[in-house]
Amino acid sequence: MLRPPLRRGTRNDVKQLFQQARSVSALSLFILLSLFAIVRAQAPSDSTAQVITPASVTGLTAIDTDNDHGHSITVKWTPSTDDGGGANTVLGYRVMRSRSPDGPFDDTVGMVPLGSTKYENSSSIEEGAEGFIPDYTDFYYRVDALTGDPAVFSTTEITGPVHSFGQWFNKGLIPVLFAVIIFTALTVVFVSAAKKGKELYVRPLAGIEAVDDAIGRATEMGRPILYVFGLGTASDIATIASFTILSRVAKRVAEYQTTLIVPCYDPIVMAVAQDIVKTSYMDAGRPNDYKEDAVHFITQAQFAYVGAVNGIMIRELPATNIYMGKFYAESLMLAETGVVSGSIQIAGTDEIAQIPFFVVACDYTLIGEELFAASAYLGREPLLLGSLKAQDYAKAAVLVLALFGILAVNFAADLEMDWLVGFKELFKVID
Amino acid sequence: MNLFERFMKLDRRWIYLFLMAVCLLAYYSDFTVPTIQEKETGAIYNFIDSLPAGEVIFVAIDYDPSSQAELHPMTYAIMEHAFRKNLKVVFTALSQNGPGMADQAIHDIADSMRMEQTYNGVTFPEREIVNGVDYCFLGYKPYYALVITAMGQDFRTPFPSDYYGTPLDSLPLMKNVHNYDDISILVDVSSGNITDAWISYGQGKFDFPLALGLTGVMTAQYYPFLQSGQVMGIMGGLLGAAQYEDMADNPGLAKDGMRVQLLAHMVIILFILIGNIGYFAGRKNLKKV
Amino acid sequence: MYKFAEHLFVGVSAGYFVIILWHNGLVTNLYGRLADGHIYFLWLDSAKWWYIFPAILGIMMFTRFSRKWSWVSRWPVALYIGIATGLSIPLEMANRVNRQLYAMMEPINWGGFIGNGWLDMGSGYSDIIIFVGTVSALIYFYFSKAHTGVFGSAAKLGIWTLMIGFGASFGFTVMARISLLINRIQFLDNNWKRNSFDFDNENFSAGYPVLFWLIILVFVIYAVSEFRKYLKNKGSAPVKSA
Amino acid sequence: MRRQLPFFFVFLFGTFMVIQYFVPHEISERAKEFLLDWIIIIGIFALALGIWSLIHVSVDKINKRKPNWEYAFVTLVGLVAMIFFGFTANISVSWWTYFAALIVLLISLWLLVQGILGVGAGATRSKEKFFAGIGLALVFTLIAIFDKSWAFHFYTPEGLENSMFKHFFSDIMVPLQSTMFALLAFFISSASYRAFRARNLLATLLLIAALIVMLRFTPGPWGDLISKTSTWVMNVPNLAAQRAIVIGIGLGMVATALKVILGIERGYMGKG
Repeated sequence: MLRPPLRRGTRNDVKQLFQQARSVSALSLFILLSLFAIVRAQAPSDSTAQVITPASVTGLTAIDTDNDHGHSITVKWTPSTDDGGGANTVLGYRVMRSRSPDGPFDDTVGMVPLGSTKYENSSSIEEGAEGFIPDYTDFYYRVDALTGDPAVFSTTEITGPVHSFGQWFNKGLIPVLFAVIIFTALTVVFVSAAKKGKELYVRPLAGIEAVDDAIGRATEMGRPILYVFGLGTASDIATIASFTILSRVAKRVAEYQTTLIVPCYDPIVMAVAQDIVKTSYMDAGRPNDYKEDAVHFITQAQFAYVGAVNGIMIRELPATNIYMGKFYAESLMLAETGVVSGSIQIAGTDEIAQIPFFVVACDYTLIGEELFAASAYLGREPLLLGSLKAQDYAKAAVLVLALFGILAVNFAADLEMDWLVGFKELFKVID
Repeated sequence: MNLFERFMKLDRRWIYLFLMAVCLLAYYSDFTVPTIQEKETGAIYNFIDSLPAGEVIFVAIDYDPSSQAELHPMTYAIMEHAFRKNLKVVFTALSQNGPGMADQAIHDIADSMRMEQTYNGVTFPEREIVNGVDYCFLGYKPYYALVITAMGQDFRTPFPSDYYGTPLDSLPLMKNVHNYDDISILVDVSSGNITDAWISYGQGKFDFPLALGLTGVMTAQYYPFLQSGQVMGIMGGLLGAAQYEDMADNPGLAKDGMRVQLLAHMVIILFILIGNIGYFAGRKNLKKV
Repeated sequence: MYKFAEHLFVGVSAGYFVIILWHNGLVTNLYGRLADGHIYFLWLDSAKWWYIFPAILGIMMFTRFSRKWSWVSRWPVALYIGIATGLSIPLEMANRVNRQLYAMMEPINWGGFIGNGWLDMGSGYSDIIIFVGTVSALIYFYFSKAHTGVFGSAAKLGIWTLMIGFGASFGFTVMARISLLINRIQFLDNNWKRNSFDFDNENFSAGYPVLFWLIILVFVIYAVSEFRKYLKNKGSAPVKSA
Repeated sequence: MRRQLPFFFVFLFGTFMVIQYFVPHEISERAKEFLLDWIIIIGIFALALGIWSLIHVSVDKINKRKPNWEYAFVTLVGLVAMIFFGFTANISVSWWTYFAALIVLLISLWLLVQGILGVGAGATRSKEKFFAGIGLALVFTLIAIFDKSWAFHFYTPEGLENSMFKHFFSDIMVPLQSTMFALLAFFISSASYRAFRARNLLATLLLIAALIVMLRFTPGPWGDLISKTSTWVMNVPNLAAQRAIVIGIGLGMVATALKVILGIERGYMGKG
């Protein structure tokens, strides 16, 4: 699970790659077409005597693609009768476009294999990008049914005019909108209930309770505490949850006057962590004990970072290692080295592939969601506990809906409850 | 201090050293790992093995260097088996970086064919495999779905000439080979979704025997096609390749890898067992006290 | 020597990312957008003048060095976190909750309930095990309810499912990790053959093998020294007898 | 005001991004792109803070002669050399100018950093060091401006093609990286040796599942059975476990993000 080394550049790279791919594919399309033509030229002449043009495509329509940013038109059709049946000669379809109904239709926008019934002619929103489709500009489309012989194809009636435009709401995301609204409402309700002083029960979590003991242990042994954020940046929610945990830990550390070491992978995480630790020391009334170098940056290369943190572990022999945040392949390296240096280890991550390694190698592991609950547990503030309650109710909703859904999917048709058959589709998210 | 307790306190560096030594030993040594022979791989081997000399098989090399470690051994095993049986091979590379892979494979196999070898008790003399006579590399074209359907009409439609620029008609091998009807089996060695196109556009429309060579992770997804009969055999990951090499009695890359894998796994399992025995023995001692 | 490699690695990689981010990030994403080939006064009349805002925000980060103005450096951090959290709410809801919920509602294969042979994953009972396992594992994650009674046994089933899953994926990863080792051995093997002795090879470069073998040497020496240290400690430390 | 404004920003931009997700229109697309550029640019500026921190820690180590202080030099040299090569074009003719330039740069930077850090610590002659550093850096810059062979390239990526830059990358970073990655095989073996003990029911389940999956490599009459079982374990109980964790994490993430946007959770600003 090597993390891609450069996250920040990727979006541009992808865009570039995409553009390259477009030009490459346009070029190869041209080559393919000319190859068809060459073969055609080389073909023995007797075959031309019995040219059978395939049945043409019917029911051609072109409309603006729904739920998008515009610059896209969807062409739909009913396949030719010779597609997989009849004379069985159709190999694929070619979508042609023109600015005017009289043609010329020389703009091949796409080719799709047999059996296809639609094609989405879309472009990026950048003007000047390859194949850019301006919004509110009329286009006309034609679809050709192709055979193995490039000169033998049948064309359709022309459809159009059609123009593309952007929408203001993506209907495919309605389930997500509902989920977000309901969850926000739940959170607000329980948080305000908690504000009014309603007692909320939370079950104990071993990993959280270990944090306090671990800090005490470090104080007794006179050894430092190592807090690792992993490879997350400040834009990962796991890291943001980890910030809150650090603020609780740092406060205790400041009270007990233990040393805290926080090696960072991301500079913004470092900046935020410095603020947190500084404030915690100030709140504990010991601003002079705060050392800026306690929270320091190492490097943004995965294995160099791991090497450096392992070096710290071996040299400083921390009493406790706390790993909270996003971890990749380095999880096991850190945890195993921590065992060598004889530390108590507490870990929590939302990276599913790495949870098994922490479970195996660490003393306590916060599995997935428990990491996000940890800040509320450590703070014991009613406001934060209120949102835990909201999380639980959301889980209950998921369970009930899933149970209902699986019953509907399996039995609604047999029980002739037609209104239930489509229940599952209510939850479908379409991008 | 009894033996178990000593094991319980074993320093991890001994484990590392032991594992490294075992891996190196396995890599450089020459023993063979017996593999179980699953029927999914056996079906492919038996089919190719039963073909008479001169028949044509088709190998689609649809993977990139990133999955080379798992899939290269399959290509090598099948192609070498085919050449030793005097079968002809036509192959394509429909993934973008596939041609490099195919090129490398054919060079290595040609080298290996220059040596006399004995497989399953039969000695094959050394011979030179010739482009255009023993094999034909069609090359790469984009739009794999279209290419696959077009090849159903004639291989010449998408590939008028081969990868090296020679027109197909001038190649002796391709004289009588026009489309899927003229090949005995198609083996798709793939790491991506091109497999789906071979199943639906290729096998689904033109109905030829289709065998798959897949990466370990993908294998489970394609078992339904095996049950429905669309696919006649599947090789899954390094394990599948090793099984094929075993059946062909031609230990190669996969068996090399398997030796290390097997011994490393054995070492780890052994350590786990020792750890547990030590743990239980220690607990028993505690109870006595 | 391990320390040497470790520190060198840190320095070189940090410098590497400075350069990469400068050339591929700052120049393309900021300078490239502002400067479209002309020189402007403070770029305020540039074609994309609004890109001056993130630049100002970036510079705000440096107010951390001043005691008086350090509160300003919280603004860019606040924006950063605001954008990141806002982005993730609907995205995670869609990908992790809605889609998984949709995937849970699968028809059960009643026809092939027993399945085909030993432990068939397409069988009906497997479908039921998946569903029950997911539900009970979700119940395990309940925070505001004590794990007692029926609820407790469901949670217990949940943690069992989780543990089996963890064990399986651990076991599966062993193969991938050993493959890495094999790759490494093969690579070293080939390099040894190709780069150390094959001076006629056109790819041979004088600098490469030296540096490369230096690094290998570092690791070997480290391993040996650690072993010596270990053996020494073993002799000196009092061995407890049973 | 000073304390409240950041939280208002978080709320404002957070809410905007949530709404943006549901609006596919071109304008919202462009706004998102612009805001994501902000994140990138802020991150790059912040890297300077990170590098400053790295230098600060290293120099501090050397000044105070902490254990292993010698190695801090290695880090600093690696860092400066890499940055230097990354901004200079490939000058294959005169290698010695390279190293001369690098050494001058190192010394001037060293004096500068010592000068700056020394002022705070009250060390002697820190001012002299500081000015000497500035002087050297000035000389260096002047030569760099007027001598073409030392030319810097800040706005064109010629430095990425610099052969020393490439060598450092491919001969130090890449091999170290892959060696570290390969070491995982050892870590996984020792972890399984130490941790897979049948201590209780949960540990036993973990152990058995891992053993079954690992045993699929071993040949024998049980091979077929084991390989089927391991496929089943991977695709049935493992799938259930993963799905539950994914849903849990999703809800946890959304809850945390909501708390941040609504200002309930303020730990990330040092208040908690």
